[in-house]
Amino acid sequence: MARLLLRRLVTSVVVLLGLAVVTFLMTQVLPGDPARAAAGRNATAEQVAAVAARLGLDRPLWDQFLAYMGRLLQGDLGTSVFTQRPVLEDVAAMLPSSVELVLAAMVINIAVAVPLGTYAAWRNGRAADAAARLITLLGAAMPVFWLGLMLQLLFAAQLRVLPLTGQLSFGKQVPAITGMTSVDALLGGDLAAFGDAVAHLVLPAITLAASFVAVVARTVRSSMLTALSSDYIQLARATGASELRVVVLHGLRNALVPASTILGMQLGWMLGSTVLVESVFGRTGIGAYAVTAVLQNDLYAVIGTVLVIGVVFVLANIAVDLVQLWLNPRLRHTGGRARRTARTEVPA
Amino acid sequence: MSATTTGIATGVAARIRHRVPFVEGAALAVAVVVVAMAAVGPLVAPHDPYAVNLTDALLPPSAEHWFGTDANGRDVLSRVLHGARVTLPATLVVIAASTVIGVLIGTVAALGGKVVDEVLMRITDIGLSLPAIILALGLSAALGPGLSSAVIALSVTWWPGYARLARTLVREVKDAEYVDAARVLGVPQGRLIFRHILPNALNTLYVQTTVDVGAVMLVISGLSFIGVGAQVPSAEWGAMIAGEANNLTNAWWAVAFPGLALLLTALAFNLVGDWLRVRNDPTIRREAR
Amino acid sequence: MSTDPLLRVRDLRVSYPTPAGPAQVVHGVDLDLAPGERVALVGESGSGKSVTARAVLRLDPDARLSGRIELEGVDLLKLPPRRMREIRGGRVGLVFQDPLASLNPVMTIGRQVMQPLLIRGVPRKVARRRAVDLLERLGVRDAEHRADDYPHQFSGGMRQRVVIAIAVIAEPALLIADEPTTALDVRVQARVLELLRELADERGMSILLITHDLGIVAGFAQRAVVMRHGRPVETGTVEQIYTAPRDPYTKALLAAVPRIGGDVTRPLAVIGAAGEEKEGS
Amino acid sequence: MSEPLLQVRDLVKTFGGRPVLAGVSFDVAPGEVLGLVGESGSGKSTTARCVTRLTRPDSGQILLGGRDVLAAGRRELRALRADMQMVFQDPYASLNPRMTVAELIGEPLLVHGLEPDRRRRRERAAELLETVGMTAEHLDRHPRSFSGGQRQRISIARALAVEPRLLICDEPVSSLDVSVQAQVLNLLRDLRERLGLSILFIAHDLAVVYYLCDRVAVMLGGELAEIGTREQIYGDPAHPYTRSLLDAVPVPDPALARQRPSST
Repeated sequence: MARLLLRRLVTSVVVLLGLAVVTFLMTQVLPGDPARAAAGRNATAEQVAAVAARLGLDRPLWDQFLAYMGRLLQGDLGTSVFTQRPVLEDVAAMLPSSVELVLAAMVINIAVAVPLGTYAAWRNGRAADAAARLITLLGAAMPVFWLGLMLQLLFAAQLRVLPLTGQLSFGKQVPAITGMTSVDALLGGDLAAFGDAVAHLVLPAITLAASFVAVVARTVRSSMLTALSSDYIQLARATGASELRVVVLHGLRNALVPASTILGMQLGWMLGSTVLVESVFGRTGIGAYAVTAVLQNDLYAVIGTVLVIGVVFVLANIAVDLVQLWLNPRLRHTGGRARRTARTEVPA
Repeated sequence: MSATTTGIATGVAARIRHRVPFVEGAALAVAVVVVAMAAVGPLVAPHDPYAVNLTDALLPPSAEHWFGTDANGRDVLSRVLHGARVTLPATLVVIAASTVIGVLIGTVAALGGKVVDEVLMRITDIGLSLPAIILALGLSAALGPGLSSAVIALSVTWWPGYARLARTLVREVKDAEYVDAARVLGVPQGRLIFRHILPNALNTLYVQTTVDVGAVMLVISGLSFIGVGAQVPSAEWGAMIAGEANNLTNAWWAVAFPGLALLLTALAFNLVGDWLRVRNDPTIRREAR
Repeated sequence: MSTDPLLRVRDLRVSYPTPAGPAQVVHGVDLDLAPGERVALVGESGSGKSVTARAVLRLDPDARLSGRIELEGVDLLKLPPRRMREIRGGRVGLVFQDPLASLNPVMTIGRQVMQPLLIRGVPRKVARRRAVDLLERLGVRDAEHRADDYPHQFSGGMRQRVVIAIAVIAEPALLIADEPTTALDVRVQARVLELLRELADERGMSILLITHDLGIVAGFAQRAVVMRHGRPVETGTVEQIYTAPRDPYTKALLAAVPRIGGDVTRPLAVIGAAGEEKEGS
Repeated sequence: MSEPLLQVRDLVKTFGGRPVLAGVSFDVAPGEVLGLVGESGSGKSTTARCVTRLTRPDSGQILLGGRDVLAAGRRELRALRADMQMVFQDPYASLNPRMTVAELIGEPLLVHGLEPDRRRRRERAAELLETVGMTAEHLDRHPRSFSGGQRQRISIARALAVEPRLLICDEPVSSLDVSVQAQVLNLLRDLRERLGLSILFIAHDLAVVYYLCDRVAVMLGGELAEIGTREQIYGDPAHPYTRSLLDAVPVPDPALARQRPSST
């Protein structure tokens, strides 16, 4: 088991290193002058020169890379042009509300996809299976940004049931503890604000979750199909267990093992999709920050976002491995020698 | 929901057991319509998609303008028809490029030695460790906004998925008994790979590429929506939606129809892809027998 | 043996819906099984022997069954689902061929053996005790600790003993064993068959053995039914079947099996399309 | 006794630290059928894979007709492979699903340059089909349209295309029904007599081995427990393991079965 985690850690470090190289190359690929890009469009010639010197853009590539890595390790992601603050500070401020949105979307994703996939597998081949598959495919075909606008049009503008944009209604205050509005409201004991924050989360979370439900539902469905057609499920039925116990206790527990890998990967992808959701719903977050950064041609802010999302992705994968170890006992033993495997037959 | 989707739902309910021809039929029909739209669209378009006419700004759907007009008075239907010709080719370029790169790297990793495999797979891991849209965002920013840079950025970020898939498929077939049989027969390495291993390993890849068409299309239009993909005034669906978003409440049609076109197109490819997967998925086939 | 049989099967037919209309797989099987009796259903693949046996438990929702299956006087084909569930595991146990696939890989051995008791309301502590005792009885040493291990930590022979424990822990009157030892090595097979015989004698449990292996049937069963293409072609005591087979297919089958000490100079019997023995091709 | 066709000396192989073969040695004489029996994990299949160089042993020597198999370079290995062919256990996995029977049987002829002309290769394939009891009309069909028994016949025809002197069969009949198994065993017996073929026959079914093999090697835990003629091994086994195997073999005769000593 230890070997498994060690391998994951090594891979993670290599991946992060790779990310750093990729982002460094981005700074070199820039059309025109990288110093001007770092200094900002309307910076004066002196400012551009100063930035060029500071970033050592005149030195050979390898030295620049080492300098870049050095700054990176100290957490210096450069300064954002349009906020004039260190990128790391900006990202740290923006990340929590995006994480809040992603977690809300993940709850919806699991709550919809897992039952849908299970149901489709259980009614395999029948009309219900085809209908369930159709719903997931519809979700996967939904353009995230367009869905957001449509939901806003329907629920917020016309039905006025849910707030149109933002994290919190005008005039409401929430103590800044974690940076996640709903969590802070809860910690602050302000239930009204918590309700309000959740109301602001509903539409964006649905929008974000829609395109991910299909992949999870399909994974749960196919691994559930494999499980349901296996001998141990038939034998579980043969012991008189009820269909519910067979499908959930035996089927689902096995089906969740592959599904948990997909869910882990989706954490990162969802964080990526906040780019589309946060601007539509006028929410602050790393997605909105990245969009503004791109449009302002603020390269270091963009690279900062790319790196942070990469780190979150790697951490999510490590978390998935831990969940896998808990869900799948076989992994616990394949790492090292299986402790008490019966080496030879009981003498015949 | 549009007529076609409800039509599909009722058709589905009428079907029993595994064969669901109606759904597959509908999917195929929508896919064909969409591809036709891309090819013939501009010829059929009632109006010039780029003709600005401020007096006709934000007209609701009418006999004259089936999909109404946008803030600049342009005919939304014509722009939607033109949009297909922008989005589809860009998507197919991304799919083709990423498949070629991915399959090449995946196959070499599967057939090469342990070191080659480890190195290539770590590079793939880097690609996989970032959501495509974020890396594409970064690259687009570096390469400058525009559809071509979005296509390049997306191709670079999409191939790792195919590399991982190709490697798994090839590794499975590499150790199959009939490949061992061919080795014992004295079949040389080259023929072994191109006549025995690859044809069997990669024949299910097209299922994944078909499904991915929808996904890539959405990311490209997403990039355009943000402003780093196709630039205004291009009739690209994502850019169109972005351009009209602030008229959402008073001119819903200018935002709804381009999005609906995008949705139906992606749905069509998703349905065809899913139908191909069902046809290849042994568990389902066994159930159906 | 008491007069009325434990299991009476009359004119059992099984068909599956396919796009081209229902396909019948079993065409009218009659079978009696007295309490404590061991009967074998013998046949090659596709003979319908396994479908017939599993029809007793009505496990396959797609299968359409007709005829009568009386267990202790009750026709199982007419039972509502809830009553049928009580029969499964309670009155009829089941064992499959592949021990690795028969156990839930993510659940401990103990929990799986206890399950038939837990769902029948037996308190956890009692169920655990009975499970460990039964595993010990079936040859799983140190069962108290091994009960907390997972299936992948057991060898093929050990896993099959766990599957048998699951099938018999709720004291069924009939055990259906579908190719129980086909995936096991010959020595482990002999031991597992012996265990099944001992259990049947100790508990007065009947066993319906499904197999393609004519060798096993001779040493294990008292009566046998030879099946081909979904029909019983011959039924009789094991002595009759092996020493004085009446049906040409049974004769050809017996002549096609290589035997230790048999004549190695002549080709083995080859079975013609109609099931009779053809001269060596 | 003429010089043995196949000589295997001290084969050693470990997988991930676990010893699978711990010094296996035996010979196969021309025209002889040697049975290799043992329970799962005894190393019999690994031995077959080493002889055909599908797997590389850690150490040991393999001579085919006096030529060193393990030391052979690529070109020489192909020539050696023309002399020894293999039939696999799973009929549904040992034939390339995308090739027709004509292509499958024609491939060895093409690869070894025995018949460059396509039409004559097809005729030769038809002849080979006849030798295994099938007909030319099967040439243009794919493996999926054949039964298990027919597929094993196709594999045998394919192996015979290069006219090998040694045929290595790794459990060729264990996944077949009794009636089909009989046909394939008869075919192997017939080929051995007509073509003077030597066969290395790997199996776990002791009755099948008794029927087909002149000599039998009993493997236990990666080593040879015992090797001898059919009469010695079955009549008067020296090793206790061989005896316990024979005691456990089910006998298709109720009278005999009843008075057998029950296994401890």
